[in-house]
Amino acid sequence: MRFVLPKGRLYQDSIKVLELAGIKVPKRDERALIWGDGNNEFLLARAFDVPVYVEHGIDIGIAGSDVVEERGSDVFIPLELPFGKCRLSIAVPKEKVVDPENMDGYKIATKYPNITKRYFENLNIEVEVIKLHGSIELAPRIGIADAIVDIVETGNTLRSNGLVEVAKIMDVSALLLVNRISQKMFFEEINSFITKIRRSVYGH
Amino acid sequence: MRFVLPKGRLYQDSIKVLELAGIKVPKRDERALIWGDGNNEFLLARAFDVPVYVEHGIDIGIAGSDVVEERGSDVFIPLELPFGKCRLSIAVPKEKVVDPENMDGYKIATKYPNITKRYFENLNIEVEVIKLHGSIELAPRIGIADAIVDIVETGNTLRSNGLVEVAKIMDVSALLLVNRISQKMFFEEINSFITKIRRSVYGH
Amino acid sequence: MRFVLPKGRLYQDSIKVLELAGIKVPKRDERALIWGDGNNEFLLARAFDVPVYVEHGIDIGIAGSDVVEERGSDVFIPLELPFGKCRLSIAVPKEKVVDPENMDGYKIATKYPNITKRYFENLNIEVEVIKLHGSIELAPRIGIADAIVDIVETGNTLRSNGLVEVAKIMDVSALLLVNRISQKMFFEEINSFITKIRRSVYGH
Amino acid sequence: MRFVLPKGRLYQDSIKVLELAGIKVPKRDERALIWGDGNNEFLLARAFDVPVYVEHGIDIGIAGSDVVEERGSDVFIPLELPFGKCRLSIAVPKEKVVDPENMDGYKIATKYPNITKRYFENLNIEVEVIKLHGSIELAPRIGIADAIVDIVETGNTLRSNGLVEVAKIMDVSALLLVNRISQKMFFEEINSFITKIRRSVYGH
Amino acid sequence: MWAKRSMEEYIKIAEIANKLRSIFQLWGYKEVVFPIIEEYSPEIRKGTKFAYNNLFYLISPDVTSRIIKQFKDGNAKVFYIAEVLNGDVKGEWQAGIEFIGGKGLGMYLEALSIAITSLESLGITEFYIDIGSIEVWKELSGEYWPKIKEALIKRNFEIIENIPIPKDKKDKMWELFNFRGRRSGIEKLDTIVDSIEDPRVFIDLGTVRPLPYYTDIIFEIYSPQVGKPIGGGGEYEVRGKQAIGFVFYLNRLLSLYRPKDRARKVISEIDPKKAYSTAREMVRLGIPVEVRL
Amino acid sequence: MWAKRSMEEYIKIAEIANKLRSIFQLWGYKEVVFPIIEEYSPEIRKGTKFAYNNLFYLISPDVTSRIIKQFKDGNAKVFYIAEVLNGDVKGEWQAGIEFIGGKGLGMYLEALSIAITSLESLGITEFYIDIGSIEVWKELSGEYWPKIKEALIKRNFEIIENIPIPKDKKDKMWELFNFRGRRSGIEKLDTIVDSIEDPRVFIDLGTVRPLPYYTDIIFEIYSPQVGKPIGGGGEYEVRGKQAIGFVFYLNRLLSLYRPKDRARKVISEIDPKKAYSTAREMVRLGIPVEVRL
Amino acid sequence: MWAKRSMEEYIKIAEIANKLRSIFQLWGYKEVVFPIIEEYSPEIRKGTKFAYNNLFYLISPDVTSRIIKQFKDGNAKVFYIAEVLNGDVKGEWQAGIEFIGGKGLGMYLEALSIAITSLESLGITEFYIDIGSIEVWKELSGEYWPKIKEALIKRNFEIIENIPIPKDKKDKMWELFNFRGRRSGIEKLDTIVDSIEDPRVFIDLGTVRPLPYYTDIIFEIYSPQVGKPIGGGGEYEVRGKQAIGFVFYLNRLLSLYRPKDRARKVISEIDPKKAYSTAREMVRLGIPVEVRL
Amino acid sequence: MWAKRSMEEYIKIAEIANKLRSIFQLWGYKEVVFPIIEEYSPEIRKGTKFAYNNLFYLISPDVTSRIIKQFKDGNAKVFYIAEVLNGDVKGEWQAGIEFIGGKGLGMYLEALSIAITSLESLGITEFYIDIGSIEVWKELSGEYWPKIKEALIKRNFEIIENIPIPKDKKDKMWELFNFRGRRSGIEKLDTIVDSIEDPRVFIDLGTVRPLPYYTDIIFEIYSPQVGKPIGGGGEYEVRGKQAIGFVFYLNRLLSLYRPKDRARKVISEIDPKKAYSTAREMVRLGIPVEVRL
Repeated sequence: MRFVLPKGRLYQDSIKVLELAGIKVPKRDERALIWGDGNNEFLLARAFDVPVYVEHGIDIGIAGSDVVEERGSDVFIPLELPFGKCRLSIAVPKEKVVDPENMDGYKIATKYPNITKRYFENLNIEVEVIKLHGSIELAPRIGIADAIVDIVETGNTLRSNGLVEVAKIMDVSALLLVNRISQKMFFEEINSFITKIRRSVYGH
Repeated sequence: MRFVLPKGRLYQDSIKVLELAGIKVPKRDERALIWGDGNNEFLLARAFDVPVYVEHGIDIGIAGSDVVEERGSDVFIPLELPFGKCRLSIAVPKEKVVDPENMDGYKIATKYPNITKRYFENLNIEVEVIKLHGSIELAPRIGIADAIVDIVETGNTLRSNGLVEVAKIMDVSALLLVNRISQKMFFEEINSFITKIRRSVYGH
Repeated sequence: MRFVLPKGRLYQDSIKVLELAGIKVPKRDERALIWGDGNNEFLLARAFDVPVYVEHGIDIGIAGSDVVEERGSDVFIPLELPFGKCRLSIAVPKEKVVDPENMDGYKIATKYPNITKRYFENLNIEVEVIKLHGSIELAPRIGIADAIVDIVETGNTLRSNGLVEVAKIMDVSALLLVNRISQKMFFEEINSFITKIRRSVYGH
Repeated sequence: MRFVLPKGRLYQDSIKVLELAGIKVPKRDERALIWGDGNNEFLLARAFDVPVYVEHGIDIGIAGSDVVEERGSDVFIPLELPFGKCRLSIAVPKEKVVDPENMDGYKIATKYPNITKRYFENLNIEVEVIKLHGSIELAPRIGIADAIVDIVETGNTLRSNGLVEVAKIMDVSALLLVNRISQKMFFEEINSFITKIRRSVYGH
Repeated sequence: MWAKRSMEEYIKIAEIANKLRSIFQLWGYKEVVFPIIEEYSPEIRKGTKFAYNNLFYLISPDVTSRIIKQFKDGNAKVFYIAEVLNGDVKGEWQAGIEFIGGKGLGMYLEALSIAITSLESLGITEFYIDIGSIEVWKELSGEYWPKIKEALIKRNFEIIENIPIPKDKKDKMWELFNFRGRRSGIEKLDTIVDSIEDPRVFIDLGTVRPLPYYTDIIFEIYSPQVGKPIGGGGEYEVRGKQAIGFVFYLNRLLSLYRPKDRARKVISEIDPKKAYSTAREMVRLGIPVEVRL
Repeated sequence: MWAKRSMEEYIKIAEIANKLRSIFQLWGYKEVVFPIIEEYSPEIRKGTKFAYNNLFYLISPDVTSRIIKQFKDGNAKVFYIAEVLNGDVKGEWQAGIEFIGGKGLGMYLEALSIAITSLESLGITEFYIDIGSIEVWKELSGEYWPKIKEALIKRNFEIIENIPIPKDKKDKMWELFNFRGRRSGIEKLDTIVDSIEDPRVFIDLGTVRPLPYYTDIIFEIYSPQVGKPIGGGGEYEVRGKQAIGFVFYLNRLLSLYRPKDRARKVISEIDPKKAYSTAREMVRLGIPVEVRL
Repeated sequence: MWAKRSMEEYIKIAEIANKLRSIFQLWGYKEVVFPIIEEYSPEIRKGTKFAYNNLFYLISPDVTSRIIKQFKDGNAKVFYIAEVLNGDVKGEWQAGIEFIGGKGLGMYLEALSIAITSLESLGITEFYIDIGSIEVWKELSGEYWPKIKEALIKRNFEIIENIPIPKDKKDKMWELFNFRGRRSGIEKLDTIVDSIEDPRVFIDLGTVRPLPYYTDIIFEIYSPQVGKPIGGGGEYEVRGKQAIGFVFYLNRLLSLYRPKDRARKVISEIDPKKAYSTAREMVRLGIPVEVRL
Repeated sequence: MWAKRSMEEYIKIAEIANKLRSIFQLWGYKEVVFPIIEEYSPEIRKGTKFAYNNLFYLISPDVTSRIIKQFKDGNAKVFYIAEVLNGDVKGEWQAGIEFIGGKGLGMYLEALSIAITSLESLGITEFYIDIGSIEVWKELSGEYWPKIKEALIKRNFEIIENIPIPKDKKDKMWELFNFRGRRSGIEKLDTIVDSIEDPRVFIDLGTVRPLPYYTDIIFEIYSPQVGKPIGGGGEYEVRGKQAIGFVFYLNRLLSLYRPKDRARKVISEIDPKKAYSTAREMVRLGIPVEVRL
């Protein structure tokens, strides 16, 4: 079976969860992006790319629900995983707190342009979305955006950049992703794998 | 003045070039993304975000021409810089070499979806572009794409992934970017800065 | 004041009605289409043109309601007149009696293409309307149409052409037509004229 | 064979021409619209309806080229006939002579709305066409139109209504019309009939 | 000067529009400009249908209904000048006002006063305003209101004649249908005509056409020289507020418009620098200029 | 008062439009209003494509190209205020002037003077006008003009760097590309800046963008507070006549606009008849009124 | 069974289409299906104009011109069955073949043979095919060809009558115009008629209409029971290759079509499992089945 | 031979379409062809929106919903092959059947049998059909059905995890969500799988996606070589009648299709007349021919 794991904050927990399900993840050579033992193959990818990999043929992956929602991939999601909890929120400089309903004409910096556009379209509010790839929280401070949409875990990053959360867009959690055709073709293995994770994680 | 510098392969050369122009870049605390002395402020950003920062108000930035083209930002570009040379190319697995004209129906993985779409539209060839954020070169190997569009420097990355270049889309170089309004408002400083770089770099 | 009177079956009755209202219609020279005394001017026109004349500036006219409906002119219609009674109907050869609902694909000959199209559009039935200028009742007999839409008075014309009425589209009567602006500009005269006709015709 | 002949100014000449071709037209009872001998059947129709009858199945008809053009029927026209010569022209009151190019915004009364619209569309001039069924020449005099498009033979009618011709739209002549399918199905008879007319009329 | 004569018309329409704009502003109305294309919505009237990117839109629909859709509360005095399309590629230039949240007689007088001063500003003095009332007809009609409304819309008494109502009622209707004058016995209408004190304002109960959204007072503005109304309006309701509005049809005003030119200061200085410096000063003071070098 | 905040914006845009309209009129320009929908023609720029009744049309295309298409001879001073669409359902409000048939320096000064007084009338004083020249570049470029034009349009000197031209020419170009000031040594430009005598007008040869239809002088108007130009224009040719035009982008002026209100006479009479009769008199005299019953 | 009678027509058109499809396939032609919407291009005929996302498109345009546009080299035998729109929302069902790269007589015979066997397969035997020639006319016409083509298109000899050509030429033309028969003296036409040996094929020089893209041989297929042609075609050229094609108008074939049903094996087994297992077997063998449980 | 490679694809799609057409006909289904453009109506799904002559239309919408709209009574076995658009200018080729008025098990077996024999006729044997049931989920869900339906549509159990339902119910759901096999304990499903007796048919309760119009049994057809379903369908209701339908996506079948050619009789006669006379005879007998002169 082929697994794709996300770089970054979910990586360690992802490996732990696989091992709970009896999948031995062999040690990765530094710099290796693909590694494996005879049985399974592992792939290390950007968190944002994981759902795309699974949709296009990698059997199993782990990614945050923020990323799954943003990329809109057609994958099978049998399980929420008990880590990577946070939320996707709108934040503004603390001196200029304003409701999303009153953000008409705002510039909003984010890594999540699709989710952000959809959110404001539903509110019938026109905003300009500025897609950035990192350090979103700096955008208002250096004056290139009025607000941001980003992941909030502890709120420390926001605070230290003088930002406050004004609205939550969605709760975020790590998810187990399964390729739709793989789920059918290797039903037994995949099902037993899922069941094991579930049991070890949820105790049932 | 405010400068935005790209993380990654262009960072060191960018600092060198600024210093040649007499801009003293103070030491950056690890983790600091914004730092400065009394005079100037510096910002460290993803390479892909630099043109966006400059377009939206940062006075000066340095970015690759690949990124400037991809993001299509309206900035003033007085100088090509003598580093960051490479090319943006199409590559395919070495067993399946094919001309771009015959890629009808291909899946193409890339960090540059805009450039890629434009390129194939001009050829009047329909392809499916899969936007990935990293490790593009793995995509054909693991079977989620037929070809890639990516930066090629030495060709080593391609080779070690069993890929060969089949067409060059554009030459890439680092560029100096200047915010259009800043160029007008602080014309003297910016012009003298540009001239200094040019002189030190090109000797005239 | 200027009056327009219809050639044909309504002419004599039209003159009578005017005279009842105290309008003396001077004798018309044979061939004269415009004649008058010092006071009033009279115009003789095709029945189908009368509403058009009144809409475009002739003060008063008399026409059948079939013609007013067909031409859709914006005129003031203070009175129905007690002559010219008949009906506008659909007729088919007596050997092929069929409801209008089942005339899908029929060719229909008529002098009234607008009314006919509107009628069948309301039924959501597609027909081909063949506009003829006269002798409509011959069209099915000589095979250029499947049905006709025409004026029916006694039914003799239909019968002698082997046709039977299958649906009435509207009742028809002569109408008094007044130009909208004239009605306002010469309100007194026109109102007294209308009142006189009404009184003499309806006794109140 | 079935013939359709036009009421009015072309009727007598039409009969003459048929007889020249050896077609005996039996005497018509007054009021009869369809009459015949054993061989042929004759139909008397409004001039404007003749091409429609021929298109929809009557074998042979005679009509003016003005009418054929106006109704745009798909018929076979083997011969121009040597009578019914006149022209279709634009006329205006003699005090207000103006070129068609300068009739922007004009109201134009006519029996030929299709030809009139097409003519002014080709000139790229916008006019309002008022369709009347008769006595077109009166329209400018009584003020419901600025100009007319009508048949001109001697020009007397125009003159006596104070109008002058300002442009000729087309030359008009009587035409022989043949149903397209009849021409094929009864080729021998029809061809010999046409040839006879041609010979007697043109002497060859 | 221009390839097509229509250009001169476009310039003249702009001139008329600007005269009306001035008058509307003097009366304290604020202009509102709407986007040309609006997402399709059944409550917006007119407009030419248009599909874009798999959504339905309307191109330049009726402005009154767009204002009504946007109105929330308070009161508003707005005006608009726009080409309104109605299912075609060619539209009709309209200039109209909407006064939402007024009350009683004053509201009617304001609308009529604006209409009168507007036309006068265009040099048009030979016009008439005919006022009608929907309520009067509605009361008299009872259950037959739909049929009778149709008769009023078609201005066709034949339709009323054929309704099975008592003769005396029909007679009363006939009287109304043919009434035009300055004293109708209907107090509301008489007071309006009396208060506006303009010999060009009449009561006309039979030819003033009720439109679906009007609630009572309606009026038509016309000129004997133009066969069709040059404007019209009426009373309606928005979110519980009384409102009145009217519209002028600019294309129809074209032939009636009598322009007067305003003098323009001509600067004929040899030195362009000086000439334009003087010109700028004068424009700043609101003086029309023309520089002739 | 309104359901969507955009309504307030629409009213404010109309206000800005009216201020500009006044200035354009003071300078002797006549407004022209075009139909919203125009038959498709390749010489008309922008507009949103639209098919109707099996013909191709453009919805609200660029106005300058429509004026040019209509121009025949003589000379013309016209202006327009319109929402211009560019392939989308949402457009951009533009107010622009076109002066066809002028000559030399006066023409440039007139356009710049109108621009300056226009912005001032909106309460905007912190703005800059940068002037460039296409001819200067064209002369220097020779056969490489297409490539160099591309560089200027993208404001990207890298493109020039990669053209095989002599080093000294490239140096000269680099100098031009980075020049901004008030004396360029190019006589035509220097005279303009000198004559307009406004400290906000500069020569800028590298960032002012040439558009395909401009022939020489081009200019951009911007404000440090708005990241994008608030207007711009240039010189062009129509049927052998020299012409100049420019446009303001009203949506971008919104945040800079500082309105000043004009006093309004309040009539608070108890009798509506008297009140409106007085109000009509005042409007006839051009005095803004408000009736409060 | 269906809410609108048109559904039965849609089913019948599909039936006719399938009969024609079989014949075309028997003759070795391959079907091609085109996308419904095609980017606008002036060389594609017909289609209903459509704007999407600021580009111009055609909805279901003429298929022959689409095939020609795609043809590069070699030769091709293709057919199509499609609703073709022509500027309206309702189109016309067409079934046609194109044979590109054939040669001489065989090409004409193949097209006519396909047409004849096609109609016969629909149970239609009372039809005629009239063949004309453009070359014959062109040669005779000389410089007057455009005018004479117009006359042929309108089938109106009056137009020829008014051209200033010698009387004997006019007489010759008149003869051609009125010729219909089986031996014309024009060798090419006579050989075709002779070789096809079908009493329903004629030469008709006056009523067969030349279309702009046809180069010489043209033909019309009609039935005395339908007032308009039921099909037609002709010879043309693509990238230097000779080609021929024709089309049937399915809506016009509707009234002439005489269907014959094919027997169907009925499986009436109580056990559904067995029934459907048998049915599947039979379908695999190509036997029409119906399961009645 | 063709300028663009897509032409070869169009020919191959037609070939696939014709193979499916044959199978559908063998099963007794009648083809229906719909007009490309249909007046807009909210009950018609998909299609690309289009405005014409101030009316709203849909270009090539979903066929099932068009059939349903037309169905009145009785029962119907129809099929269609069409490019279906979905808000874009490019659509998807679909071939589908609708069986209205069937009953019980036979209906399911018929649909599955047609699907199986269809794919086999294309040379595709490596495919799977997964069957699901909406009823099973609906019953278990109670008031949470909308939320749970969303979870099934997104195939995302996380959504279910976050609903406040008892743990045992959630466990049961989890079991269903992850069930795939041939015996589910749900009688209806087990009987179908048992009766169809094909090793490629499975029960899958978690990944088969419910669509709004399906009432119970739904199925997806896929191949391990194609990442997306190659077809699918389900049970629905029309005017009180039980119905079932499914669709194949022809573009996705392209890469799986294994064509087999049928032999063609070649006629190589020197005399064209004789050759074509023989060819016509053979076509009349249903024998594929090719004339080589």
